[in-house]
Amino acid sequence: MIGRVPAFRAVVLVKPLPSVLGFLFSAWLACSAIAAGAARLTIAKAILTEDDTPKRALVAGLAGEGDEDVPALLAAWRSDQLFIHAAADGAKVPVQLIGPKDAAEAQEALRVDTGEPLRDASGKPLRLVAADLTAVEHDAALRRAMKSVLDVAEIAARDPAKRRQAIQAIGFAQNADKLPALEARLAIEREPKVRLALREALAVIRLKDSSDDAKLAALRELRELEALSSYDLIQAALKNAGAAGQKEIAAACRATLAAIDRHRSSVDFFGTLFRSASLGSILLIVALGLAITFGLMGVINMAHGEMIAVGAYTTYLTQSVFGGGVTIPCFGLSLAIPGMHLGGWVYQAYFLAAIPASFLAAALVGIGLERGIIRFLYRRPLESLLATWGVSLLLQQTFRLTFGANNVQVSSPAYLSGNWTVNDIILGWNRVFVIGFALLIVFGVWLVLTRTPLGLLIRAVMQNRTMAACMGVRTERVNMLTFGLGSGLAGLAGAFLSQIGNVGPSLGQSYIVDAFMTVVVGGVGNLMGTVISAFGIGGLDQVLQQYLPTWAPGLAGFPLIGSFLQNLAQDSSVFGKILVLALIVLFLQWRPAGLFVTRSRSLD
Amino acid sequence: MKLTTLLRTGALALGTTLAAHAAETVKVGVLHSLSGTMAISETSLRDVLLFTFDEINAKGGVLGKKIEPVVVDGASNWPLFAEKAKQLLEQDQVAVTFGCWTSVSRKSVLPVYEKNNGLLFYPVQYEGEEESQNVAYTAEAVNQQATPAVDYLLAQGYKKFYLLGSDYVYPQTTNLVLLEYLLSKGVAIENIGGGFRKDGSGNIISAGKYTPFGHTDYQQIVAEIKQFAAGGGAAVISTLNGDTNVPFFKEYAASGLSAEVCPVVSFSISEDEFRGLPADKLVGQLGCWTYFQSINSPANKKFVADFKAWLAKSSVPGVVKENRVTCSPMVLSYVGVYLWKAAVEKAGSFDVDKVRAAWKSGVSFDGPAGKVATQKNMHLTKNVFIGETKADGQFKILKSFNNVYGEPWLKGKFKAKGAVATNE
Amino acid sequence: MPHPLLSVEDVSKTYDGFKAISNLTFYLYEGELRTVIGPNGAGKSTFFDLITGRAQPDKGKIDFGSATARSHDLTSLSEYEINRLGIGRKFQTPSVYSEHSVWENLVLSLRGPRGIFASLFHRLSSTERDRLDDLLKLIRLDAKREWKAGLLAHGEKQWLEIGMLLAQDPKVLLVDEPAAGMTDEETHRTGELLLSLAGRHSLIVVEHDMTFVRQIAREGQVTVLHQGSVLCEGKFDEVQSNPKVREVYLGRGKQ
Amino acid sequence: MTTLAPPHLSPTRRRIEFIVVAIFAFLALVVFPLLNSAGVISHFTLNLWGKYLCYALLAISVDLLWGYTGLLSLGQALFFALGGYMHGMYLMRMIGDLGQHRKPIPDFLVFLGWTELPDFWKPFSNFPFALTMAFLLPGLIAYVFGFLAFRSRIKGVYFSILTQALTYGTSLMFFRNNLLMGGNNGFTDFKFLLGYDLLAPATQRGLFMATAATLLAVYVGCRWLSGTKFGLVQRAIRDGENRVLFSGYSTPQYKLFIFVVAAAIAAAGGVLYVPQVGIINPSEMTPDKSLEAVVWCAVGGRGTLVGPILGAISINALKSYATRAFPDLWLLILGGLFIVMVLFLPGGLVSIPARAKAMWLKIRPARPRLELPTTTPTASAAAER
Repeated sequence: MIGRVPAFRAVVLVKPLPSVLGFLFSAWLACSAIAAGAARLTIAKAILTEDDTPKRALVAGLAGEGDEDVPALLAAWRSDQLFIHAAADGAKVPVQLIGPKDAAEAQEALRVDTGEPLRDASGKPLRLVAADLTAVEHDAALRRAMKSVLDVAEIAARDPAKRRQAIQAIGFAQNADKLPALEARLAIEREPKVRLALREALAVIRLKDSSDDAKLAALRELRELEALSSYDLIQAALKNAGAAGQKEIAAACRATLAAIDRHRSSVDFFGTLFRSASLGSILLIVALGLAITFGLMGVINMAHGEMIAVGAYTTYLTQSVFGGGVTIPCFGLSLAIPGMHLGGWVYQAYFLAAIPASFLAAALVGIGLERGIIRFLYRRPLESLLATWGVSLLLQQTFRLTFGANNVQVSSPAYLSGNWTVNDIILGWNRVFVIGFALLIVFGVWLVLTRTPLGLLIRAVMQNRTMAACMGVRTERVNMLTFGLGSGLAGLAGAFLSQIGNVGPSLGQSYIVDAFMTVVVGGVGNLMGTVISAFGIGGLDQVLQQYLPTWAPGLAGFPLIGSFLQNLAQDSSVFGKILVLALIVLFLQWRPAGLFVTRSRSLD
Repeated sequence: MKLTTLLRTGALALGTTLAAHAAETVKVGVLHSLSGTMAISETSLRDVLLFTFDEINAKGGVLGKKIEPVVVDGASNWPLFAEKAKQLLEQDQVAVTFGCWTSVSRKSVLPVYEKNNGLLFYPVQYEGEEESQNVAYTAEAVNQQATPAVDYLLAQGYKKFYLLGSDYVYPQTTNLVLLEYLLSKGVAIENIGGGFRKDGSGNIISAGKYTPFGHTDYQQIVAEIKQFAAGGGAAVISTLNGDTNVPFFKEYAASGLSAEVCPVVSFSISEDEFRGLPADKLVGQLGCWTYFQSINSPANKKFVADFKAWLAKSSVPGVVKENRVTCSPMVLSYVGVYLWKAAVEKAGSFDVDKVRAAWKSGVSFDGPAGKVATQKNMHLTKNVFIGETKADGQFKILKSFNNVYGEPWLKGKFKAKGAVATNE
Repeated sequence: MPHPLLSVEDVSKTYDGFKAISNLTFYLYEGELRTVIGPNGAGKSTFFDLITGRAQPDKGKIDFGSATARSHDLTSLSEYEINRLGIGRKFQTPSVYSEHSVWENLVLSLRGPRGIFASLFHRLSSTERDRLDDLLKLIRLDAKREWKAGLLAHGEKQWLEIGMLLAQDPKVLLVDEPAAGMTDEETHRTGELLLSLAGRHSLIVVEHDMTFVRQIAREGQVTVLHQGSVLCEGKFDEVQSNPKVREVYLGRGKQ
Repeated sequence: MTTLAPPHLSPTRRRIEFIVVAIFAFLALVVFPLLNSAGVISHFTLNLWGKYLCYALLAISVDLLWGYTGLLSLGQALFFALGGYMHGMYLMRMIGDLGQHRKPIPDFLVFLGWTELPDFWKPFSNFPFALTMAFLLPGLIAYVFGFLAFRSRIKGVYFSILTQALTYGTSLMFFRNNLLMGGNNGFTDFKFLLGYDLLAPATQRGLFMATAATLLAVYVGCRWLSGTKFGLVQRAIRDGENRVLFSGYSTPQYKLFIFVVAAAIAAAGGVLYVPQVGIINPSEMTPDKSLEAVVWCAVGGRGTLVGPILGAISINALKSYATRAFPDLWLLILGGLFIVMVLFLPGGLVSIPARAKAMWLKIRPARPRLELPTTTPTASAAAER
């Protein structure tokens, strides 16, 4: 339905123009309209066809049908609303169930072949129960066939993203029959991105054209478009041209491929930049809390990772409370947490509520930890490492017994799913959000530390606990609040990580080493250093991941350990990490106390 | 306090002679990780095993003896697995052990079982290339999971395959087998993504992209897949291990890839792992197992209902009662116990050699996924199903292959087609 | 003019923008006892840090060596190398090994090879024992030789550290506020000890206590540091009457 | 910072320690093996204790650095595992063609498509070579890393975190299958050691005795070391590195030396560990394992030589027991125990007698006490700081 209205509007728009194209298009539409009534019959026949291949052929044949029932029926098919009703006489009748369910769960049934209500022998409309019927099967290949049918309708869809997808799908199919429809659309399309997609699709289809000139023109077009997605098809064209000895075309193919390669390397470059920023911001949010508890307070908090997990689990609980509630095992007690059964955007807003909630939850756990254990260990920092490691084991097993050993499901709200694609570079919204928020949190922490009375007290106590105490500062309280702040920040990190990775009992373990490295490289006790080191390490890691495989052969020339390095470089995701660790050790040679040194003149 | 525990453990470990155990019970070991990284998957197997024992005991046990489970925690620590296996065999003298998930845990206990002539039932899909006389492999062999899935994808018209896995022996071996298999089916080598590593003489020794356990950053790999799939007709074959699937699929969805653009067939995501995954992002992705909870048969419905009823009244500490599902490794544990029972009863003895002989002579069991039958090579013949994921965390079964023979030795079995395959 | 044993020439050192030492020039001659005074933050500790290799100057040179011996550039050497050349340092706050006994503290400091294998297979010779016994008597800790150093009183720790310094038998002794925390009697005795060392050793003593300074600077020169450079140098009386010194240092002391 | 260790023992304590150690040495070297061959002690138990003793070696290596030199290394498990890996390579070669694939090269190489042995594997068929490498490689890594770290004066927490990064990075490397060191599965299924059947009780008994003897030798060596002037310097570095530096000792060299020695001790533990447990894989070198070893040391009592041994044995015995008795709750028990120990018994298990004595003296009606500072319970020194 959606697809049809603008399509007609398009016709209206085009008609007054003395354009051949417009005429062609309306003629094409008219042609398909003749076949209108047949569409339902075709679908019904397809449903009843047992064999996969003819079934797919029947469905594919629907392409270009103007019948407005086609998209609706295919959509119903894909979403399991079509069923097979075995009539009393044994005949199988495909039906569509529509309308609300009554008390007996029954719904109104429409015959697929006619669109009329299904009637029993006496002519009375039948109501059927979905659970009693066999749903009409569909597999991935069939769905793709349906999709290509729907794509034609969707090239006029209201949503530009949908239009684009549909157009690309048509292009890949390289079916010359679709050219008129695409050309007509190109004449009226305003959205630049969709126009690009249209030009690409047209060019790709024309690669199959029998005329050499058309092929060359198409290649020129693709070269100008730097179309990544056509790469394989151009390669195929190159192969064909090579086989047929068409040197000119082969050369054009090669030139186009080279242009696309160049474009690809620039996409890789900018993509790497973005990914660096994204990884950096993740390192930053996991390390920021630690920069306070470890950097400022000197507590080696091995349970920092578990504070992150507390935040992530809080996000999970918040989501559940906004949704349908949840029952957690909680040491075998089966604790039921009621839900508010919200829907729509209110439910989607759960994440906004989860942000402060996870901060608070982790801060409270942190304060408990500080009061219960850490305050006895300020004079013994290395022992705080051991005690907090004990806490970390304890918390992990507690998570397991409270929420179950499995990971829990945290879904992303709509505003954090999806991406922007700028010039083929993918910018995931969740990533963009994390980058933005990381910077915001850093700014917030900076404000707290420099612009509030609490910040002043924190800095005073951290610089000289005894002195501050003598000056009448309630150091106990400040310690407690500082640790709470650091833990709360870890909780925030947990909320964000839930959008990117696992939420499970060992969540924290994956980040703890990285977090410590980030703080150490940045220079203990310096927030700015942490920020720079987070982005530095993130960038280094991504750059190495991206480019190591290309450098691998070069590494082989390294004396003695060359082949070993080359072997390593092939697993770039691991080697990048190892290399970063090695570089950090070397970096500390140069700056033993990290990027920013907090100098003190006192003797150890 | 500390001292007394120490003395107690010391005394225990020093090994006072074992009291003869009661004649009415038979001790059965359960060796899974209940803590550490693998607890995520293995605790469910412990649960289903305890359920199965209760079910069998309620019907009179095995050869008139009640099963007495000895549950130990391998703690995702492989030397500890070996130690616990020794403890089960040498101290508790269990008749049989059900356990292990990872290949490394199996490899770690294998010498212990071979030395003590014990019997281990291993329930989780694995890489094959092994055939111990002391292990009953109820697990899926590669040809009961990976190759049928590829057959299905080829039939659906996919032309390009990206191989992605966690870096351990199961994905590595599976991908090498798949590489040979794909080449034998005429897929061109340039249409197999993920990269290859060659040895000095140019033989491919590793195919596909690998990430370490616990890897969290899939940005780069997904960008690569996106480019790989840009031309359409591509599928990802994933042997990523449970935990890393979440960041992978979140990244996958965020980059705009979906099952319709480029489906992912995963061999390590069952219904149980699905509980921790963002289901809405996975709709339409594929799975291949020898059991799905959605199998529409009375036997399966009864199994699921009985298991849930058992969970509801269970008082075993650490058993999670909420949102439970059943999955292939669980069912393979379940049928494992029944096959052992059948073999014991056929042999008329708990003696390992006799039980093994009974197994080899062929026993079968009608389980939730249909009939499973033992083979001479210690593996099972069973039905294979391909399904696609739904938003409710279940699989919709798309295709099934009946009575697939479990073949552990697959490498080098498939020969590449001589002709150079071209793009059609 | 004899050749200086230690020459510090035009040395500067900056910490985070703060000029701790600026264009300092200073010479120490063999057998001399030099007293250095100066208000807080005048750069006395940094001065010692630069000589002992704890900090490197931003510019300038520090040379060590007599007319006869080879001269060494101290700026490129590390602490232990400088110490091995014969420059010993006593810290402002007593720095002894608190978990070791008094005896062990001295054993560790005793002059001798410092290498790993030397210390693995080291056995005290009878001359070394005798020397340690003498030292213990000198610093009056003979009766407490088995005591853990951490349990000593503050003044005793100061003495122990002086003893450790003497055990090293260095050419130059850098002594930072030796009298802090001592009774008047102990202070006096310390002064006597330092005076007795002059001649055989060269000493630089940093001190605040003016009575003490007066005692030890009877004959030697006094250097006044201010804002990282030498304000003036001379006999105690001259310095004391210098108006600039009175203004920056003694003047403040009267407040 | 770390001061709880008694720097030297009083004659009575020295005598008590000597007697205790002698008794245990006699038990481990003579009595247990005899009882085992007589069937009184099961092979399982003996094997288990063999494993504990290997862990004790690891704990001593941690203590030598932490308790005696003030260097908290969170990377000792790396050296332990590397020692194990090098020995494991030899053991893998000794499997011959008895592996699952019946090929003359290790199974995992067959998996990976190798048809012949990679070059670097070849010399490992030779036991002396493998044994040399088992000490050389960890020693070399310790030397290079230590050289860099100590030269640039990385100390305290920085040192701990860097060693953690070192072991983490190396474990990532070993998890890779393409390193050709068995990947995640590591090495397993060993069959022969120097021609003896590894799984035979007599071989295992021999390994147990070898472990006990090594532990005894390491103990005696460390006891000697702590009595030399080197030992004095070592502890002086722990208590005041600057003073040592200004006394003319090159502390970087001293630290480097002890770091390499500790790596070798850990490696010895690994060498003996692998044939006894039958597997070595990269999870043995993850940061967690090193932390565990530190905890054994802390629980037993650091800065003493008996402490780490006691800690390693007791924690692991508790773990063996609890993973069987409370499979769900043992982590809670263990985690709680660490916290309680750190908070309330910082001197570890070995400080219990002294504490009990102090308590007893308090309860007992006052009696004039002799001023004996050297034997004052070390807690007083701790309280001072």
